[in-house]
Amino acid sequence: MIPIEQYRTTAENQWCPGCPNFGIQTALKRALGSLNLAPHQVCLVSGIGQAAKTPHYIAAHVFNGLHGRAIPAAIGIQIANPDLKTIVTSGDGCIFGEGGNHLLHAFRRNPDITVIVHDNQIYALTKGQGSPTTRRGEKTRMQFDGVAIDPSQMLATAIVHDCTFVARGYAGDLEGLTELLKRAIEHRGFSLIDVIQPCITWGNHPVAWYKERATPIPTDHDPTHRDRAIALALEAPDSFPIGVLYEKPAREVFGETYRQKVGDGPIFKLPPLAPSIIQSRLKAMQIHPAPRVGA
Amino acid sequence: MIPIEQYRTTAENQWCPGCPNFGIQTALKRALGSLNLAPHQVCLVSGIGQAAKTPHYIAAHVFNGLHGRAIPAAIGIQIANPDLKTIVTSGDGCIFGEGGNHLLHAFRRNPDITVIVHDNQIYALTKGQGSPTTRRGEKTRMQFDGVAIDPSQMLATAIVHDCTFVARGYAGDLEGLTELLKRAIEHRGFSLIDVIQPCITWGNHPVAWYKERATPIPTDHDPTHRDRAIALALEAPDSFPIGVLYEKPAREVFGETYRQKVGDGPIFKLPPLAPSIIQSRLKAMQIHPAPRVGA
Amino acid sequence: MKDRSIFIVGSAGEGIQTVGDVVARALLRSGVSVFTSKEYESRIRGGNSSYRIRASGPNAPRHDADVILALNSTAAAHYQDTASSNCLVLGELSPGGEGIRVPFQALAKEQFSSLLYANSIAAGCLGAVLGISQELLADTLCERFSRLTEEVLRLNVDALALGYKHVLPSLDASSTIVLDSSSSAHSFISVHDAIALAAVAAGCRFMAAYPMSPATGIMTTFAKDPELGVFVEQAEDEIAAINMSLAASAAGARAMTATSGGGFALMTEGISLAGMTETPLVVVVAQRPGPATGLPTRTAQEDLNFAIHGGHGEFPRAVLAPSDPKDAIDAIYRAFDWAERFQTPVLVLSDQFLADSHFSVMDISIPQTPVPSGLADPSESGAYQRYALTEDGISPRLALGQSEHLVRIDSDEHTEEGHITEDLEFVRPAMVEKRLEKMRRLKREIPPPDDYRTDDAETVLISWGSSRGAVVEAVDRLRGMGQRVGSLHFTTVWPLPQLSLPAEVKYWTIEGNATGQFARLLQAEGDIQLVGKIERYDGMPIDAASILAELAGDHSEVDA
Amino acid sequence: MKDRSIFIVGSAGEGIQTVGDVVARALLRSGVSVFTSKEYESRIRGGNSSYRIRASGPNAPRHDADVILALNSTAAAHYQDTASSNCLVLGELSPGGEGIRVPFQALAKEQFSSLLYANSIAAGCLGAVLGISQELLADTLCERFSRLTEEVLRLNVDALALGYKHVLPSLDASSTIVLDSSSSAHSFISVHDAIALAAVAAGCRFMAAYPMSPATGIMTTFAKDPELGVFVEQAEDEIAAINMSLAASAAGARAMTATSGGGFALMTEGISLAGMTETPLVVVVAQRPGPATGLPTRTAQEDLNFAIHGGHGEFPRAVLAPSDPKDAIDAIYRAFDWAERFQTPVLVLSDQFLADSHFSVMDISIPQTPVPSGLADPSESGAYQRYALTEDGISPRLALGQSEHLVRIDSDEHTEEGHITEDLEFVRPAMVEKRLEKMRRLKREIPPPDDYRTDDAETVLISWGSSRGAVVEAVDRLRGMGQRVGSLHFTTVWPLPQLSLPAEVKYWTIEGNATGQFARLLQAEGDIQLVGKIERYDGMPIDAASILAELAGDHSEVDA
Ligand SMILES: Cc1ncc(C[n+]2csc(CCOP(=O)(O)OP(=O)(O)O)c2C)c(N)n1
Ligand SMILES: Cc1ncc(C[n+]2csc(CCOP(=O)(O)OP(=O)(O)O)c2C)c(N)n1
Ligand code: SF4
Ligand code: SF4
Ligand SMILES: [Mg+2]
Ligand SMILES: [Mg+2]
Repeated sequence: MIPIEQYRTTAENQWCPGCPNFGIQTALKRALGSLNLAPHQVCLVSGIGQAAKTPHYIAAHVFNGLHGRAIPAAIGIQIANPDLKTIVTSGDGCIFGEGGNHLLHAFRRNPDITVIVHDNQIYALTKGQGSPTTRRGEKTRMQFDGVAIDPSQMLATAIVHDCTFVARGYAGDLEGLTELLKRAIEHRGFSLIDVIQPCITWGNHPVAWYKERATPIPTDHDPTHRDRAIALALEAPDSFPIGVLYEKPAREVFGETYRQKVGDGPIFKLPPLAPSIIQSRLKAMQIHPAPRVGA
Repeated sequence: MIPIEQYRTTAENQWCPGCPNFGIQTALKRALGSLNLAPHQVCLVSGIGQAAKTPHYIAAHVFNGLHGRAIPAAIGIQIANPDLKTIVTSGDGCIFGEGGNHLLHAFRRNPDITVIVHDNQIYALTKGQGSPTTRRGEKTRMQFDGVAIDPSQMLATAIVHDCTFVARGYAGDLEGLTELLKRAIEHRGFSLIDVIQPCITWGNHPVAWYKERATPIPTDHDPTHRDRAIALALEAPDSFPIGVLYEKPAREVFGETYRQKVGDGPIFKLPPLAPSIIQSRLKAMQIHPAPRVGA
Repeated sequence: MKDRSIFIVGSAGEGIQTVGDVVARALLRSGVSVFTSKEYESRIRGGNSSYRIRASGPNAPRHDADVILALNSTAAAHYQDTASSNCLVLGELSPGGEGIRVPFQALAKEQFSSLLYANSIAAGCLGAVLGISQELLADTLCERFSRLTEEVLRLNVDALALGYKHVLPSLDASSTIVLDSSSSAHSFISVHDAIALAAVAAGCRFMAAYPMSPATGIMTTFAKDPELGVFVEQAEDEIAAINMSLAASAAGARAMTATSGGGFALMTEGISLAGMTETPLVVVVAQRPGPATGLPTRTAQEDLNFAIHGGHGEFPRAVLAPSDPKDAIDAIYRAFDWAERFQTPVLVLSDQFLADSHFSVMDISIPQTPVPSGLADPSESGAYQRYALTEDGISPRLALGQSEHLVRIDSDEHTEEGHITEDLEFVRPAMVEKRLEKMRRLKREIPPPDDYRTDDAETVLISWGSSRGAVVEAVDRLRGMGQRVGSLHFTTVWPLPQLSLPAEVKYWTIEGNATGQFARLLQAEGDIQLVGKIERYDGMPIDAASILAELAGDHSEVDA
Repeated sequence: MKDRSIFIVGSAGEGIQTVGDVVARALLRSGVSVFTSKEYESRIRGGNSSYRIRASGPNAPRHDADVILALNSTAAAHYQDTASSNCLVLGELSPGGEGIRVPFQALAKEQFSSLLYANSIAAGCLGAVLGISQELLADTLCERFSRLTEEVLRLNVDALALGYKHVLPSLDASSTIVLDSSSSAHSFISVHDAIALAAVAAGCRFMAAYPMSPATGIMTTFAKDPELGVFVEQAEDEIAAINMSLAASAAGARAMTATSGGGFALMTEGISLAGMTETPLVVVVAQRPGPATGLPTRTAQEDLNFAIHGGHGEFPRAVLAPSDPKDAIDAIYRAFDWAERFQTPVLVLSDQFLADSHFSVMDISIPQTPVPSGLADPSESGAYQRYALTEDGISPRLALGQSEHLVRIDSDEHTEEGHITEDLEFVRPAMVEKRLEKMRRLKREIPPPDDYRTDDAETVLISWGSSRGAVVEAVDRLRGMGQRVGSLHFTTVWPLPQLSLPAEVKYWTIEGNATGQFARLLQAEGDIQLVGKIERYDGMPIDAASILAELAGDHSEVDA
């Protein structure tokens, strides 16, 4: 149990005062603390957006890359250094919008990373355009007559891809979210957790609206039941059942075969390749003239 | 009923002799013919790959763009000219791999286009790498020890996004495929049809293997039943239930609101904007000095 | 007195924009020309930001302030270094700071029981200092807040009066500012406003784009105003944006897209596609400092080379970099015209400074008719071939679905008909030459750079894009000091026109990057000896003072 | 006799590769040096393609053939224009074509009841013509087909013998070819083989890439040979590929990726990210003719400008363009070394010609030790700052997770610690200058171009990348004709070294594009007067004959 003060950084926070992102930040610190993950054992990865600033506010290794590209970056890091707990923490626009293809293919790979989506249903940093999770009909600072297309359903998509940990959290529920994050981080393999995070600046609804709709998943829900999990997932964006929607025992994670071959641990610690391997490949390309017999 | 000879083009076909792509090509010509869609009423759109050459072999307007980008191109065309029947015909790598994000967001928009995926479970044109639909474990010319990750499940993903026409066809079943294509093309809104198309050059299985597994969906299947449709979709890549998996009545298609406002038909036929509109906006920016009263 | 620089400083979300808008408009309504610009951090609330008004001066930025109105004391402290000598500071002063202290928040709370009125108090104070009549101020405020209830409006007018009255007694002759004014009407317009309106007037009907500062405003203008008749779609990413726009153009809808450097990077494959398919497409690249995410809300001129060379393979393109709203209208018309006629992508470079600045301009106008259509008459085509080889490289263009003629658009090297080809002997070289011939012809249409007071100039400042205002101001000031200085300004930055520059002149380049991209371009394209390069890369726009300092050999302003 | 050009022509999937490989290897085993190249269409079966063997000549392409072996008559007709005078054509002749007719397919069917043996018959024929012993041929064939059953192998050897015997009687003194040979061992290696092996030797451990011709082979080499220890992942797109590779590098795994122009377009945002985050990354860009999809299986040098300028914002980078396997090994070592030391992206330009050509080279070697690690010793860092400002611009680099020191990598403009900054006064300019200082230092390490016979040269041919072999051959041939010609060849194409070129010499540039990209680069960077530019853009590699023709004022070879 590491006290959360140890995750403090010197970066000046740039969020709006009172933003529920602070709740996610605290819950994540608490989850890391109670999992005894020291800052240097963790790598936080993000893209660009308000949510994507999170890694600057929690002491850990940081890879704050390009908008939409947090997931491939996290996969690269996890392969290069499997000893790190690699956690993506970025926005709904970043992960479901610009980065949608990477999420889709991450389901297939099952890398041992956790993806936390700060789902405020808006592009906040760019000042209030609709995001892939904005409800149809909601007015934004780009969709003035209301968003005219349906929201993405990436939790249901995760489930049909048999992603082994799919959950929804609520930024205002510190206790519950901390627990969910702990489970997601502990889960071996890919874990996706969509955290409903009301935006108090650009959002169309007061926090209370979200709070009302962020109700716990009934305790009798069987998280191995695909159809029910999908049905729960698809309740969004009208309501947000909170908890683990879908969970399956861990299966082979991405990169395992490689590690079995070359050795476990960070790649930079591997011994250099035996020069004989290269030399043998070069040699195989060498052709020695045979005595000529003549035509 | 237009005879299929009218869809002949002068382009030299570049497919391998005997490739099931020919079956898709014939079925599509037949479907167009029996829908009485003359060549100039149709726009075929593709990316890059073997399948993506299809538009060159069927008389129609052609937009053969970039690898992975057929869907946004088709959407642009459909908006610019809603009178055209816009049909994407491209490969599994193109649409599910490089272009995955566009498919994902096309579900949300529900544009009135048809997407035909030539699903040969391989990157054929680049000589045999695994595609997003290659079965786990299959050996390819890139995955020498077998593909180590799970296949994409884009039909199930379409269904959770409530895509209103989701079907699977088989390239070897000319009759059936023609019918499916007709239904897909006639469907108002986004229609997705994944056509199992054995690759006789790079594929890991003989055509017979596919044929065996490409069995019709039981006639009692209710295509409005989401869970059953998902279950059918997820049978792939072990077996390929053929037919309409999911179908819902048409709902608002992409661009409808715009057309209601500016007028129907191709945008290039719209009258030019009244200059007064621009002038009034300019005028609103003009500020006339008021008589000064002094401080 | 002339040329006053007024900074309204505060934190994001606090209301500098409101105060600034009311005051700037009131100034305009009192006949004073104003130029406003903004600088702010990449966040939604907090931090330090400023709204800058330059009154009765040129349309160019100043980095020092004659008046600072601070909405909070942190901002007052943050901006205190920008104060010119004799600067009047008012508002929430920094601890120990000098000036006229007006506790906006306390006053608002006291008098109106709500912090919401602090901004109107501030606007009143500033208006008084600037000698704007209280009536005019109140009027402008009511106009700007027309959506508010009458009751709330009245309270705001009271707050404004309170501010006005509060500050009056502290003003003496030296602190009151009298500004030049005239009775001519000005348009108060930004370059992005001008780009959006000109695009619509030029015939633009389609824009798919992905939000990215500082380009987003163009799409927002279209989305907010459906009467403009532009189909706008927020794409899932920049790749979708350019492919949708390009294909819509191929199907006959005049199209554009807009983005910033990082989004443009993702679009470069599409730029190349426009080149290969010979599809007209206008792409606005609103620059900000890079690399990568860089400084999202700041300004730069760093993407010149990338705009010129972004995209694989070789194909014709033009790159235009307007400097002000009038120039932007011209550039956008030219961009759509070239795109239509040469059937190729045309890029328009702007930047955050241009996006967020409002210019006072007289006699601005936008042509009443769209750019002529580049579409051919289908009845004239016999057997139609989209890529028919012609002498000038330009094939009659039909849109997809325009007529019964089948149009085949292909990203591969293609035959005249638009089918994939492997003919290396005739077709490939012919198609390469066709595309390059278009570039040759385009090059003949490149206008010469803008000449300003170069006749007898011994020193010529060479600039491109957004820095024109600052450069012209620098020239004027140097002329005022008796120096023979002129400037050459480029709005078309690619291809460059044939230049024949007198050799005996001292040339300086001035640009918003650290590697002298335009300087290098000039050297590659022509014979020019530069005596120096002035480069600014701190995220702020180039201003006349820093040019003067650099020319005087004092590098402190620029390198700092 | 020396220098024979042999084309094995047929359609895709028909086996020219098998026939070519067997014959080329048998030649090598008989002591003859060979250079092979391939040209083929973008399809899997059918069309026309050739496997070209140049025996006992230089490692450079020839566009004419002294022997054409045709596997089918369409191909025979397609390639008949490539025949040199005295060319021997054999195999399935075109209707009315002259030569030695060998009905491979009919013979195979007749004698072996299977078309599968046609290729071995063809190999036998060609071997006989080239004077290779039948035994050696059979041996080579067995080696190459070691996976086949003994029975099938025996039948193939019989087929080869049949071909050999079949053609012997038709050969007279003039049609048999005697080739120079030596007893030294040659390595038979392609530039992409060399790139892959050198990368592994240099320490590369990670590659994510997306298949794209002509770059795919590099990834395939890693994937096929897990003992090389490279983690290989076929990404979902090029954007994922570069972001995975870059982040893996940031976490301490030496990484590279490879693609072609269109994929590189999608990677340019990531290139900029590598520049901003100061992450080592090697990116191979294997060029093909563009724009857009262009000619996927052909060659070009069209992406020079794009490689130099691709990516928004300003940051250090180097671009290397090797010309042959040895050069490639050097270039890859240099690329990884620079990437590690300057913590920035380094690009390596190759092309289809290099990817598909095998060179005979003697004494090729790859260093036994990897490029030194650029990672700092964590025990030396006090309070660690990833972007610490230092005199040389290079901050001690720790990998993510290397130690207890927290490493913060940020795409925004950042503080020394790696946090987002809005400090425009000090931090931003300092970070810009830090990055540019690295470029300045990198520039000091740029080696001069390769000088070949320039001492007394009146004419100097300037080339870069894959055209070196052809240029050297051209120089030698011109020297043979008594002309004083030399060449300057650039493997490092960005940044360019400081050049001081004698003014009285006549300079020509030679490159595989239509706009003279390198010529323009030279002009931007230095003072050089070119007398002419030789540009080839038909999708085929530059060869000596076309250079000679251009120099002689005969443009037919190049412009055709
Ligand atoms: C390639 C690219 N495109 C666009 C942007 C501009 N951009 C920055 S953040 C953002 C959206 C952020 O939305 P989200 O990910 O939901 O984060 P939030 O701000 O809502 O927390 C966009 C579009 C960018 N930085 N890079
Ligand atoms: C941006 C980009 N990346 C990669 C490629 C190379 N490429 C061409 S086709 C193809 C895969 C084709 O697979 P698929 O779409 O399944 O079509 P198939 O050939 O199997 O019919 C790839 C990777 C490309 N043309 N463009
Ligand atoms: S804009 Fe919204 S999401 Fe961003 S910090 Fe403010 S409240 Fe939070
Ligand atoms: S490679 Fe496969 S998919 Fe392509 S044409 Fe040949 S058989 Fe068909
Ligand atoms: Mg968001
Ligand atoms: Mg495929």
